[in-house]
Amino acid sequence: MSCSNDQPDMNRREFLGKSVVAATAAVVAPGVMLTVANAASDEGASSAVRWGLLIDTNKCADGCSACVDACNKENGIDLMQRPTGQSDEMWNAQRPQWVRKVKLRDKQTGEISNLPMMCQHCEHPPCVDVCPTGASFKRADGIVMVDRHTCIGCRYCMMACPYKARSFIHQDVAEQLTGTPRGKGCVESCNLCAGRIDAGHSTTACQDACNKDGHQAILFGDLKNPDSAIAKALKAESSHQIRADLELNTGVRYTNI
Amino acid sequence: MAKANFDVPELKEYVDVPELVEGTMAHLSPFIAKPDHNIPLGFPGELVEDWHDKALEKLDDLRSRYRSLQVYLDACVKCGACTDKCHYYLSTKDPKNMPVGRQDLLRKVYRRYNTFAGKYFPWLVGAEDLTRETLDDWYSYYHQCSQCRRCSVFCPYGIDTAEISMAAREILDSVGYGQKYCNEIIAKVHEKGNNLGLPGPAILDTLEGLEEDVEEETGVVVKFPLDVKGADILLVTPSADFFAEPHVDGLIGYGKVFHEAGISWTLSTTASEAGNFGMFIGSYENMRKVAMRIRTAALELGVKRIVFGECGHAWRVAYAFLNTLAGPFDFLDPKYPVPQHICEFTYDLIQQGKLNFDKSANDDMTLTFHDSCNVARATRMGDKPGGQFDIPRAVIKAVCNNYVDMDHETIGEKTFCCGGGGGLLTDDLMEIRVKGALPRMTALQNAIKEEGVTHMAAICAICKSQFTKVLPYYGMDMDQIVSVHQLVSNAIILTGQNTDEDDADDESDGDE
Amino acid sequence: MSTVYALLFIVATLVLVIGLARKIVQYAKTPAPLKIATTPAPVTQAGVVMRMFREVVFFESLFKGTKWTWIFAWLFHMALFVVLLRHLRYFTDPVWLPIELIQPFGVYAGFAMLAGLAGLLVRRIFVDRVRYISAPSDYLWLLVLIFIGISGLMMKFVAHTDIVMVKQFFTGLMGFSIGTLPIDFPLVVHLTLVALLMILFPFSKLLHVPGIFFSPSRNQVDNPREKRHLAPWAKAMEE
Amino acid sequence: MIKTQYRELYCSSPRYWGGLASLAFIILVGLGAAFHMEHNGHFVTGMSNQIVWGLPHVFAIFLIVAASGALNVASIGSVFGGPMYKPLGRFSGLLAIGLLAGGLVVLLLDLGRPDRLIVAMTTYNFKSIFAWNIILYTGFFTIVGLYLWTMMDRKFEQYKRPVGFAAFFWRIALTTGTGSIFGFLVAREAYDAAIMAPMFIIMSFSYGLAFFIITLISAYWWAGRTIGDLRLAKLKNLLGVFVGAVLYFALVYHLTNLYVTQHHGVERFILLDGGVYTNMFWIGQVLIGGIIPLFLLYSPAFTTSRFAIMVASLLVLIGGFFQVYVIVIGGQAYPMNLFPGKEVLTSSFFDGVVASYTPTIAEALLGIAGIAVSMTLVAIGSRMLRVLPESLEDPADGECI
Amino acid sequence: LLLSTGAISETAVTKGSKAAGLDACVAPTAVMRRDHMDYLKHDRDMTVRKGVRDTQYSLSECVECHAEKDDAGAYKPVNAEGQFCSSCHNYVAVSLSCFQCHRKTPESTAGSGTAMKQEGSFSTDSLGLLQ
Ligand code: HEC
Ligand code: HEC
Ligand code: HEC
Ligand code: HEM
Ligand code: HEM
Ligand code: SF4
Ligand code: SF4
Ligand code: SF4
Ligand code: SF4
Ligand code: SF4
Ligand code: SF4
Repeated sequence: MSCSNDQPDMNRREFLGKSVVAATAAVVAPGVMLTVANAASDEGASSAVRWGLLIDTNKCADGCSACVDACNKENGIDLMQRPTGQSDEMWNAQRPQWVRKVKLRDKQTGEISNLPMMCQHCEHPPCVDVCPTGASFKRADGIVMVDRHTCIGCRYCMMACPYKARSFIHQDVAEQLTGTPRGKGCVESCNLCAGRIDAGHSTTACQDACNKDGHQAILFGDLKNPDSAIAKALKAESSHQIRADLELNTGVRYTNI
Repeated sequence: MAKANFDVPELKEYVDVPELVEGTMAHLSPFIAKPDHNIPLGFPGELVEDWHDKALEKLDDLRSRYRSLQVYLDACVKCGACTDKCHYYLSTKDPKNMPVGRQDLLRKVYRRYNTFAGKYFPWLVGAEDLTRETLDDWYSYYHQCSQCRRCSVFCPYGIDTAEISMAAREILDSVGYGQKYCNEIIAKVHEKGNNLGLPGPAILDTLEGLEEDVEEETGVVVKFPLDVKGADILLVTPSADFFAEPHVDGLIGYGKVFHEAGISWTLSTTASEAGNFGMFIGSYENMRKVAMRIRTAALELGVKRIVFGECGHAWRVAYAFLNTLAGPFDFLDPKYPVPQHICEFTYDLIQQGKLNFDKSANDDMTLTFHDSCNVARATRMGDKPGGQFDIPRAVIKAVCNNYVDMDHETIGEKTFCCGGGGGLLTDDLMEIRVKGALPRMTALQNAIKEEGVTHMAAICAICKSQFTKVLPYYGMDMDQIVSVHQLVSNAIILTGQNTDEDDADDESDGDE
Repeated sequence: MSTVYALLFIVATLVLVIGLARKIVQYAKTPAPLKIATTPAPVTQAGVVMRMFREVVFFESLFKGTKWTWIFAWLFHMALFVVLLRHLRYFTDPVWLPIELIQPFGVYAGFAMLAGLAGLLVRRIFVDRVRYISAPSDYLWLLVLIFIGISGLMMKFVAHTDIVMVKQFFTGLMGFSIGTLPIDFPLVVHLTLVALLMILFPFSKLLHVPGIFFSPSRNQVDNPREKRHLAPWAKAMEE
Repeated sequence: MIKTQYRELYCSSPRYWGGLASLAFIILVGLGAAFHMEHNGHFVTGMSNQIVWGLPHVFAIFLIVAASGALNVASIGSVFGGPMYKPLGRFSGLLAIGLLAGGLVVLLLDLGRPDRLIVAMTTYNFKSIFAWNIILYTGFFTIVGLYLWTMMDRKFEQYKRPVGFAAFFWRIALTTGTGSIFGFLVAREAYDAAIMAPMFIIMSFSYGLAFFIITLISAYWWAGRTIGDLRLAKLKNLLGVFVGAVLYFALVYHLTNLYVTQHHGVERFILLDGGVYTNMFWIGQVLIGGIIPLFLLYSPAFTTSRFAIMVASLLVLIGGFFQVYVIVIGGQAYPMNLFPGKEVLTSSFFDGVVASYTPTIAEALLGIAGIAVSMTLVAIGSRMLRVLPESLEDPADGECI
Repeated sequence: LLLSTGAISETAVTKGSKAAGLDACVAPTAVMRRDHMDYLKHDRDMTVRKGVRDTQYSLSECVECHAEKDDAGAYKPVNAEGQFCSSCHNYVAVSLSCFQCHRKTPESTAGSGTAMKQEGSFSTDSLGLLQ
């Protein structure tokens, strides 16, 4: 299940994508970035980059759920009200979860590991392949998301996703954040904080939260840029794709499982 | 076999809708009525000078009197649903024999003189002046319509070309351009009481002959009364029943049924004709006059019920119009419908178990039934819609063992005309009669081939006469057409009938 | 321009309403002297209502007659019906709930209507029998409707017009005040043809609409033996 | 040879309208249920992020599969030239259309956003087997419609065979497509099998024929027409063969799965300790849907019993329903193994546990309404069109073997 | 007699909204009235599919500019009865399903409920200002 060998080839891209410049700029000068970010965003998602996450399960703390909470907040998922009359059990089974915390024990060694599971942003995403309307799609920069304007709510992508990364919205959503529209009848999942990234941020909400709690388990970055922190980290140690047997070349990698 | 001076269509397995060929039947029109045919009917003796204006006047008059005409002239959208429904079109390919083509002959004139668009933009809506050619076209093609109403079944608005034909014929009559056959006959009815002009004594003679025949055959005295006052039932039957085969066998059947029912009945000299050709020429006045004879006869004879014999258009006038034309019939027994069809009468008796039959008497035949168009599409029998299809079949099935229907597309409300209705039953129109029978002949031939049918029964004098003439043209025998009550007559076992007739009664069960 | 259209529509409406009313009165007044229902026919009034309903809603007779024509004709008429219902939104304020609910279907109906019309046109051109009975006006009607449909769909999908203004214009007109109409080419075409349609309606074969309800072979009860049926002019003969 | 006379299905009005009215009622209730589901959102159903396809999908897939099978009789008649089946071809086409429409209605109304039907019809992702299915379904309507037309209109008779062939291949493609919806779900162990597509084909034969037999007998009973024993016996024997084949395929399917070590878990789940799914498999699919019908069909005790044929067909349908249920729901309930060699201790997303699913009444009502839609279409269609022979009396001579 | 000129539609722009103080929309009014749906749709696809965030016709900006504040200073949803979007959409019965998913009011910077303005967290406000 080790797959350091199928990591994206990072050496060919020597130049820096415009948006990366912009992203850097955004980090450097958050206060005055607007026009710059604007220029960056003008280009939209670029295939010169491929966004991904590296998660160090060793660092992921037992009992922590900061990333999950941050994601919920970032995307306004926590604004959702539990519908009246719904049982706890059903609420748990039906509420959307873009990222979830999983605690594992190795059957042989008994070793415990923790990790957050979100959409793995597969390079060959089955969810995209099966989606009848093409609502599930992969952006040029490798982010897989659902265009909820064309999603018909057939849930075939949920059937196809090997990671159970997607959630169906089972109820009316009364309130949303401006940046993350969401509503009944469509399927959604982690979009690697696309809005933030497009606006020039260089971290995801979950990463920020994890860092803030001092765990540093999540690292976001451009897999194609050999100089990025994530690429370096991937080079440095062997990482895993979950269910590597399916050869989906995920954009989310795990170390130390 | 009759020799034709025209091509008799060949019978194929199916009648395919032909590509149209214009003018194939333009040459055919019936003999023109002479003054002595016209004048008794109240029409000008011959074509009047100012026929153009008179015709338009008459059209206006009719439009104001007949909602059907007015609506039908306006409403047609030229959808074409009726185009392939007329047997005359199917067999002649002449587009003016398509129902809508036929209507348009009149409609284009209506549009030209009576509608805004036609007055100012005639080319746009296909409006045309009334010319002598148009008038001749009317004469030709409105006399190639048997008023069978088949087109009306399929028209989304129920546009009934028969209504238009009738109106057109009335217009023609009103300008003195009538058809000899119809007008001559109507004149005869007015004068003698029946279409054939049979005088009373001749009828009496025939009836006596029939009594003898029946007695000879069965040993039972069955009366065929004429002008008997105080009888329960007045039977009105087409005059063909008095002499021609197979009609007369039907009359014998009626007599036997009445005899068995034990109800007194009578015919009438003055009302010795069920047919009413007034309908064919669309003349309400003539139709009314012909119908009134029946009322008068019924009153004179003091009957309680009126029963009609087997005839299609006669039954239409009787069923649908008699009450209107000659009613009200409140002097008759209200327990029975006025008038009643002989099939209804027989059927009721069969239902009550009052008649005994030896079905095997008809075993030499495999039968099918021709729904006569006027019965099928303009009348009813019994109290349920569609009874006109079920009741005659029920009667036939009660009296014979072998019965099959023809192709379902050609029976019931979709039945094909025999080709001789609507006042076309005249030798001068033999060409259209023979051709028009094609769809019916095709269906019959298929039934003969596939189901071993030998005979076709009908309940219409015109159908029977027409088929007798036309069957030979198609290589069949003229006696393959039979009356329904002929079958009844064959099978009925009269009370006291001598049983040594022949061996057929071995298995007959109910001859007490 | 707006004024021209305002006047045009006032005239068109008057012509349509008065013309149709006159025709209906004529039909209603003309007696039907004889019972000529095409049998088998219903024997009760309720049965006649059912029969008429089937004719008007399902085109039953046409279905029996010619399946192809039925498919296209029915498609066209049902679609037309939905489109017209959808159009009520330009004339009612507030828009009635059912009309609001059918809005999305109206667009499909627009396409269905065109498909039906195209089918009818093709049949009119290619079936020799139908070609024979067709006058220029028969083609024209189809074309007028096709162009109304095309221009309508153009407004929906190609070059939008200001619908709010259209509605203000027409609701205004209903209160006899003349507003402004957005002058967009498809709208101008659409409205011109519609006005034409309205003006010609009472003088054309579109009289099949009232006609079907007055057709004696369809609207009569089959009860001549039970009930005497007598026209006034026929009654006069009896005296 | 005596020509077959087709005739619209006429039966006494109260019976017909009564039947239609009750169907309409069922449909109305189902629509109400669908509205309830759409209006509130799917939270009112038993479906969840774990069991994403619930009872409506079971109904829909069942009907769609049966639809293509219902066409079988027509195919045997005009493609393979089975004279005994020829007169039944039209009805078989009508039934196929009806069943498919019923299935699709359910599928559509179970979408998260049925209002976006137009999106589904206009934007396709051609990589998706589901998108292909949409094309296959619409194509099926068209082709079977044409096929019906060629069967009913003499003028187009010459196209009957080619169109019949096209319909035949189309419907094989359609069932393959439906089966592949699952076959493509590589991630889910229960579905990851090449045999899924052929198994669906044979399932379709069996359910389709069962539906056919039931509707045919009911229609003839309704209208008081007669069906000959010989004909029924043929249909019955055919059904027996199909039922046997379905059992056989199920066996092969599970055996091959057992061969792949990875799939042992799910096999164990279905066959041994899956609780309700195991019961459904053994009692529902195998016993009710297989063994008992086989017994009823082949036991000499019931050779000519129509009742037995009806019951057998009904059981085949019930068993088939369970079979689809086990495939669809059972397959989802069994957890995906994301972390081989590890055991999931906690997860808020039900990783590693068998998902539970309790269907709600609304879902069932929607599904039943789908069947009612099918039956309504068939009832109306056979009343309006000449699809049913006037009589299905056995031919007098033994010409039809 | 009929020539009384009907009232030419007054603007749909509502008083308490930001737009009330401006004199032009992101495109000329006549154009906006006719074509805003196409623009929105086009830019929607640009944003969602291509990641282009600074489109001219951004729905969040429409809301930003056209939402009306009530006396208390809280925004009214743009799709509420009588509010900007609905005023037309209800009038001509055009569905406005966008707001099933999209936020109907600008995210109030000072507001409480949707505390988004957090250290390090990406604020959607920045989205709103991109133009
Ligand atoms: C900069 C602020 C601003 C933004 C952003 C904005 N609008 Fe406007 N909008 C206006 C103003 C100001 C008017 C009034 C123009 C006038 O009075 O002619 C207006 C008018 C309109 C009108 C015409 C209404 C009428 O009847 O007068 C429409 C429709 C409209 N906007 C839609 C939109 C849509 C859709 C968006 C989002 C793409 C949008 N607007 C974004 C300021 C804005
Ligand atoms: C089912 C939910 C849903 C519905 C309904 C919906 N949207 Fe969206 N919309 C979204 C999502 C999700 C995004 C993506 C936001 C992102 O990627 O940052 C989005 C983004 C957009 C954007 C780009 C972002 C922006 O604010 O400019 C536009 C424009 C847009 N939608 C317009 C519309 C319009 C117009 C409608 C109504 C016809 C609509 N949407 C209906 C979910 C929805
Ligand atoms: C001036 C009136 C007016 C205003 C204000 C207005 N709209 Fe519209 N809008 C319309 C009309 C009219 C249509 C329908 C066009 C058609 O159907 O061809 C429409 C259509 C739409 C559509 C396409 C809907 C569909 O189902 O096809 C969207 C999305 C939309 N508007 C969004 C908005 C938003 C968001 C606002 C508020 C910011 C808004 N509109 C304000 C008049 C308006
Ligand atoms: C009560 C309502 C209506 C009924 C029952 C009805 C019925 C029919 C039928 C049965 C046909 C014949 C089939 C055909 O060829 O299309 C027809 C044709 C037609 N109808 Fe109607 N109709 C109705 C209303 C309308 C209206 C409101 C219009 C126009 C605005 C219209 C326009 C037409 C046209 C143009 C045709 C001729 C089609 C052709 O050229 O083939 N109809 N109608
Ligand atoms: C005064 C009368 C009418 C007015 C004001 C009118 C106006 C309009 C407008 C504004 C549209 C564009 C709809 C949009 O963009 O969403 C439209 C569309 C359309 N119109 Fe009309 N129209 C009228 C009469 C008719 C009539 C009589 C017909 C049919 C015979 C018709 C057929 C259509 C069709 C088919 C469409 C396209 C589909 C649709 O949007 O519903 N219209 N019409
Ligand atoms: S925030 Fe970091 S440590 Fe906490 S659960 Fe998430 S990944 Fe693990
Ligand atoms: S993890 Fe699932 S949802 Fe995400 S890209 Fe892969 S298949 Fe799609
Ligand atoms: S639910 Fe939406 S995104 Fe998923 S497959 Fe269906 S249409 Fe595509
Ligand atoms: S990347 Fe963003 S969307 Fe994805 S899990 Fe993290 S916070 Fe949620
Ligand atoms: S009434 Fe009969 S004969 Fe006359 S046009 Fe119609 S179908 Fe032809
Ligand atoms: S069916 Fe009726 S409407 Fe159609 S063309 Fe014939 S007469 Fe005219």
